[in-house]
Amino acid sequence: MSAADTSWILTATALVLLMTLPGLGLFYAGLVQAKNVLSVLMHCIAIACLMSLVWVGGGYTLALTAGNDWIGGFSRIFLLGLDRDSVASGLPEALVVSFQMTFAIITPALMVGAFVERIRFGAVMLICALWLILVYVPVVHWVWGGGWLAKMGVIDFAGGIVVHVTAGVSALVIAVMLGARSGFPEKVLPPHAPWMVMVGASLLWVGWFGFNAGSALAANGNAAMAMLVTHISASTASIVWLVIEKLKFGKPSLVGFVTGTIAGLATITPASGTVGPLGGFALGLLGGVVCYFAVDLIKNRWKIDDSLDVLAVHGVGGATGTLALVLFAAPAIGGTGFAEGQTLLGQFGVQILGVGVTALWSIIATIAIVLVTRRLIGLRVTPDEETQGLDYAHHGETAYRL
Amino acid sequence: MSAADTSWILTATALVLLMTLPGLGLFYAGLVQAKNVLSVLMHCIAIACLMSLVWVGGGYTLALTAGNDWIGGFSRIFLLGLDRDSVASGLPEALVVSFQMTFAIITPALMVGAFVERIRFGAVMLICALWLILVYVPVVHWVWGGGWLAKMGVIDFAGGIVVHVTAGVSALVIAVMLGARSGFPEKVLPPHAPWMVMVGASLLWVGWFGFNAGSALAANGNAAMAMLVTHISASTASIVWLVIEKLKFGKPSLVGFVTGTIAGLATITPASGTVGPLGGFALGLLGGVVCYFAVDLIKNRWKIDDSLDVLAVHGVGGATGTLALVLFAAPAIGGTGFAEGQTLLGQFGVQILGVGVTALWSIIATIAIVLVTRRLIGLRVTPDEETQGLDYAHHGETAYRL
Amino acid sequence: MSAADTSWILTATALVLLMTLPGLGLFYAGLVQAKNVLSVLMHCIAIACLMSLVWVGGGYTLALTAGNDWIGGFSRIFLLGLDRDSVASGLPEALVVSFQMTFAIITPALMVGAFVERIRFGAVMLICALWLILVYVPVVHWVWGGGWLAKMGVIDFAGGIVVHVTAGVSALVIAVMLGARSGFPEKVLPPHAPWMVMVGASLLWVGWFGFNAGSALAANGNAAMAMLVTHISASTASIVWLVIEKLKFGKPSLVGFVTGTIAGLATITPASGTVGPLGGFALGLLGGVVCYFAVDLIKNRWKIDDSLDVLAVHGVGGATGTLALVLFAAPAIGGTGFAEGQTLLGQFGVQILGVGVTALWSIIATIAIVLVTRRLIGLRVTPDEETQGLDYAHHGETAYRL
Amino acid sequence: MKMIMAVIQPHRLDAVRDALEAINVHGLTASEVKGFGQQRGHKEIYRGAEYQINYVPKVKLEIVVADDILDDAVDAIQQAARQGRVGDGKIFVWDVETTIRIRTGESGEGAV
Amino acid sequence: MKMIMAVIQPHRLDAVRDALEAINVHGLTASEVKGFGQQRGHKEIYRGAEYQINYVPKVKLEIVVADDILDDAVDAIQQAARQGRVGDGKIFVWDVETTIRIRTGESGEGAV
Amino acid sequence: MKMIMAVIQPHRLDAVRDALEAINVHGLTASEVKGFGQQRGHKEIYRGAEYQINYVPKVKLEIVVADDILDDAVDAIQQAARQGRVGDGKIFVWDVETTIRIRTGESGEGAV
Ligand SMILES: Nc1ncnc2c1ncn2[C@@H]1O[C@H](COP(=O)(O)OP(=O)(O)O)[C@@H](O)[C@H]1O
Ligand SMILES: Nc1ncnc2c1ncn2[C@@H]1O[C@H](COP(=O)(O)OP(=O)(O)O)[C@@H](O)[C@H]1O
Ligand SMILES: Nc1ncnc2c1ncn2[C@@H]1O[C@H](COP(=O)(O)OP(=O)(O)O)[C@@H](O)[C@H]1O
Repeated sequence: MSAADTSWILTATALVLLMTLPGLGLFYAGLVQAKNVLSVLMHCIAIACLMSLVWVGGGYTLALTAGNDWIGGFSRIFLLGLDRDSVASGLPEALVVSFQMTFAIITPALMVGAFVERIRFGAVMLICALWLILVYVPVVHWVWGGGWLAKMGVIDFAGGIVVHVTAGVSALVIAVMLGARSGFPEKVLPPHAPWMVMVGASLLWVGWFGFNAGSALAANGNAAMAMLVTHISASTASIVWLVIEKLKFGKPSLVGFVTGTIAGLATITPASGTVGPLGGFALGLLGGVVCYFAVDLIKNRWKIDDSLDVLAVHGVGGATGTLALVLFAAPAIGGTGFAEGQTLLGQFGVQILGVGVTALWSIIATIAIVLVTRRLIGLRVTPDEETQGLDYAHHGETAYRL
Repeated sequence: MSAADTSWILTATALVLLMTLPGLGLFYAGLVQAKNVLSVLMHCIAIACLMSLVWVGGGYTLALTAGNDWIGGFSRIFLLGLDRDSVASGLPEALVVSFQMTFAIITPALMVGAFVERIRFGAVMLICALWLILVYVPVVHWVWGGGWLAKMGVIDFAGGIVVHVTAGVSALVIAVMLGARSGFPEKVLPPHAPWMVMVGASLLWVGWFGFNAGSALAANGNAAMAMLVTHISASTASIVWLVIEKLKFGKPSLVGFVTGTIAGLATITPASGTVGPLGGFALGLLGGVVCYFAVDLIKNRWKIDDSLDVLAVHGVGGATGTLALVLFAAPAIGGTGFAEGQTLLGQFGVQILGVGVTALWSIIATIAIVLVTRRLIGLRVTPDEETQGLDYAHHGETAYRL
Repeated sequence: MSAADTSWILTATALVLLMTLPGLGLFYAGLVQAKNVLSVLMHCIAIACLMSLVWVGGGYTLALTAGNDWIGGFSRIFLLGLDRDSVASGLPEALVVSFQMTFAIITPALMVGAFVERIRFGAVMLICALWLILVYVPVVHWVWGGGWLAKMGVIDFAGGIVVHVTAGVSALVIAVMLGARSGFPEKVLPPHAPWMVMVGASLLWVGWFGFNAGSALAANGNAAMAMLVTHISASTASIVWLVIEKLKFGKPSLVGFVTGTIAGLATITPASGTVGPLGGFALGLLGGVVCYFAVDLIKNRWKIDDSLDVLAVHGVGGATGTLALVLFAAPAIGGTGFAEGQTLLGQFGVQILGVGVTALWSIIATIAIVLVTRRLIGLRVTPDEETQGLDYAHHGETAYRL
Repeated sequence: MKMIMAVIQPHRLDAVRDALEAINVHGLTASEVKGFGQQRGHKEIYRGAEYQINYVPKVKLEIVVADDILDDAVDAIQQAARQGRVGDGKIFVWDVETTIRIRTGESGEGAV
Repeated sequence: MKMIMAVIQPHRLDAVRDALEAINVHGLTASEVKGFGQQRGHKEIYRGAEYQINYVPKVKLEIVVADDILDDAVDAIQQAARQGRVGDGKIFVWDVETTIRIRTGESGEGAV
Repeated sequence: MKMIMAVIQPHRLDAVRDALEAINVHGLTASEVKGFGQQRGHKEIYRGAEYQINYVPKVKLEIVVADDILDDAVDAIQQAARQGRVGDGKIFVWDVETTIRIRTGESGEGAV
């Protein structure tokens, strides 16, 4: 067990928690109307707490302890037997539990963007708890827990498949089943606080260093390169959005800019342990462009109210990175090469399979979860509550009293 | 001296500073009226600066260098003789000074919640400076500096007694002696920015990882477990508040939720080096419930204007954790057991003694400090200044100019 | 290569990024009018992204790889050849690139304060890109890359010359050439959100731990002492502003207080690897006083619209620290002494030379850059756009929709 | 000319504007106000303590119209703003002597 | 009917409302305004530079009442708002022709 | 006495105040309002989606003056507020019956 690696992963854990609390919270809260700010923040923090309990209760053991190809075992149910001397992956096992817990928090929290301003709070809680166990935990096991995708040599360093594809695809399913916000798309109001969106994006960026570089589970050159390519991709994708908006509308916006940032971060995530600086740049470029047009396609053309563009930015970004990383893995350009014995085409096949099966499973399971939730709790608030705003209607509070 | 441990404690120091600046600042500022926002932030940051100087001037040496059972020595007065090679607790001594300094900052800053919206700024400064030397520093020595409580084997990993009991009890004393805000309780206005309260709570949570896991003074399994149980307790207590509010009022609020978070964090603090995951959960449960009813008791029933519930959330939480930890220290459930040779009852006795004597000393010393301050500076602003708001009346500024 | 040091510098990199995003952004955004908030945030984050690309493209190699006395070489152009095994300064080279990149981000971002509320966005981008290559990169090479100042034994631990003098002096040049905001000084409006200024300052402070203590490039006593003296200086300078404002105006303000904080941080920056606690205190005292009167001189007397006082706070602070550190370097008071073989006077001469030549070069190069930019893009927005506010005029957005 | 001052529910603003446009009333000035009336405010609970929020957010419209379209305008507002619930609001009308368009200096009904 | 427009100190709002309730005036509309008058604004100092804030925050009340209670209402407001200091505010009164309750469409004094 | 209600561009407020001071009108009440008129709002684009912002931020002034200075006051406002562009605003005038100074209780033109 390395104290130096422990030191870095302790820090990384704090950084990933910072991504959700308050990073993602602010990012999303700034994008909604002033009357739904608290509701969005409540979603994020309540998800954080509930997912933590589900994770320590059963998620961790099912995801990351020895099991079969599809799911882990029960040896750490309720974290039984875990103490200060337990070791896993060369780190204190309590730290592995914690670090991975912060991933299990942010992944469902990403989905909040799909259903803001109209969903019942109880539905959020139930959907996310079921989703963690039925979607997130198995996919973690497949990819990171020694499951079937891991055995096939899928490359997903920090969660392109595990985090972004699962959350993005499921978010769209929920958005469709829940229905659009009243007045969508013509009468929906613009973001109430772009400044807050930027602050949230900044904290996400800083925290993402823990997310990606922490996924090395060590303080070494791999972590360092993951941090560097993460940064390069985020910078590049941001500037891509700037350029597109400048060309299309004449005025580059801050909200657009930081959406590019997040697109770049999501895209590099699966690749950050595999590519070098050039790959970081290329993936930022690609992710920026692809996500831009995905937003346009889903929201503005298909008219699906995935309100804060979870699929278009996270899902599409994560999938793009997962697939395109095979092009930039060559050691000649600073990459680490493929899984042992793999060719470019073979690796690409595995990556496609990983993305495809995960997306499919996410769709099926999420449909089931939403149907159950609709029956047990109901999904939508009443039209009056929607008009009034969820802050007061569901939480009895007002965000601003200036 | 371990570079790996140094690395983690450097980080932890930054995290604990983040708790006060801006974490606690935002948490408290969001809870007051818009006309007193800057005053609260000013309290937090001015306390941070002044306490730092008091700490390096004399606090550190009196608290943590060799002395007698009651107080430390003078060997490091003004940090004389401290250089880059000095070592303490297996770390650079300069780092120990800094890490502990961040505790000496946040502890008096916690008390701000008791006297917001009506106290004179000069009084805050004087009270806190005296309080640091007369209350905080001795108690640190008793518990962490080899003093009498340490010798008795008291368990207080990260400051249930040292931080939360001292600040909580003293806060109540100040609140009582200062008197309630005009119009309290009927005409007091609700929090002006619950969103800001949530952001502050989030930063407190993230920073608390440095507070509790940093208290291991090493990057090891103990730090990792401290982080994990801290997280579990915070999550659990938050959900406890959610459930109570849902049952009592039908609408779970964000402000309530994050108050639960802080209650859970305060409760686990003394226990975070001693209990395992189950203990984290149990203490979160207990702390959540106890603090909820403590708030109700002190503010709503006793009508004491401890405005932001410092005693009820911090003091009561810290005391609860300090006492209840004996129930969950068993190695069988991931705990570390008691101080050498202690039985459950014996340990409980020591814990009670620690809480009791500290509370008593805090009360006596704080009464004296407030009396002196009242005479030298005066405590309250004028009614006109209170109406006008402290931001303009005392700092000549306006928080929002939209 | 040390994993422990790597761990700390990974963290420090995240902390320095946090300084700009969102720290500096919020600090500056709170000081401008509500109609220019997004524009300021956009400047900060767009600079962050563009400078990152310039840095990895050519800045790093020209600044920090082997070259001549004046400029580095081309061995790492586009980071060619950099991979996970590359090592520099005992750390993964990718990490050195990243850590230094965060400095290359914040230094031009500091200049934003000089030209807010009236500059064209494109001009900001062009000026900063040219400036990074022509001013920042050479000076880094001179001082930290083995260039002529390094050879003379100049002491600039974390960037008094490299960061603060370059940015401060250049900021003034830009402010003068751009011209004042319309209505300056009589009709300029006060900061729109002092609370936001404080939050930004707090994040800057926390991040500055990474900046200064990270500059040790190791997790050791040197890093620890750098953190401690940084903290002491910040605390002291803050209180200096408090006292001055209390004496002059009767009401100490929050904006003033945190301006003192930043002054203290800038002043200690070059000295943080050289002085002990007493030096930290003395430099805080000195920096606080000098910067206070510098603000008054430049803005209120000379009537130069360096809008957010970049020269007065950063430039003057950094220069003061660079020069005054010679007085507090003695080992007897916890310092590390001078460069080998240097006397106090000799060292002072080198420091003056460093500050002077850097300032001169910054002036000349910045004048050229601004002239080029004026010709290519134009500097100022139209008076109508200035009235309307840059948020809508240039970015098509509104910061607050409450 | 007449001043019509209408206090309405904020979310009816768009509907009222549309209704006025439909009868060719193109100018109006709106502001956010706090209403006190039969519709009571609401309670908020923070940390177990109840806070009575006495006011209700409303939008106030001020519309100056020529005498001959007063009735149509009032009808349009009343119908568009109406939801049949307490708190729908009020319309007040009074006489205006002069109207001046700042840009041109012209006055009278043409300036409305 | 009469319109009473009163500009008062913000912190007197509750007192004025209570006074009006006491004489059975239950409806009013309040807004936050900036006052300019004999009461000067204040100065704020940021980083040594002085900023003159010219306006004073005030609350404006608009209350339509039946003619016969006008005097009582004006008295109630004046007494409740009064502190005897510059800046206490003003009351203006003018004639209102019609009042309509949006919910019911009823008009005249009954709608007030 | 007369009420002058003027809706102007926010950045002309200072000029208008100066112009009024110049003719010895020292009291006025200002508020932030949303204007709808010939001047259209603007579009904002977030993530490629267009949002039409219908209203234009304006400042509304309410100034009660004695009858004999009405014309001067209106002229002063009109000239100070005028930029010659659509959206410059409007001035409306009506009759005020009574004015009361809360501080002193005095009423009539002296109270203005
Ligand atoms: N006499 C009045 N003078 C001024 N404004 C009034 C008056 N009565 C009501 N209002 C305004 O109209 C709003 C709606 O009135 P309310 O009595 O709540 O419901 P309703 O109009 O359905 O009877 C109030 O919130 C207030 O702003
Ligand atoms: N002629 C006026 N027209 C409109 N509002 C006025 C007028 N005079 C005063 N006010 C309002 O009344 C407020 C109080 O007036 P001021 O002259 O400051 O004190 P006082 O009412 O005590 O004489 C002002 O801030 C302004 O909002
Ligand atoms: N009939 C009206 N009633 C009330 N306010 C009006 C009326 N017409 C215009 N306004 C106000 O005056 C402002 C300016 O009017 P607008 O038609 O845009 O330009 P202009 O005054 O130059 O013709 C509007 O934004 C609105 O606030």
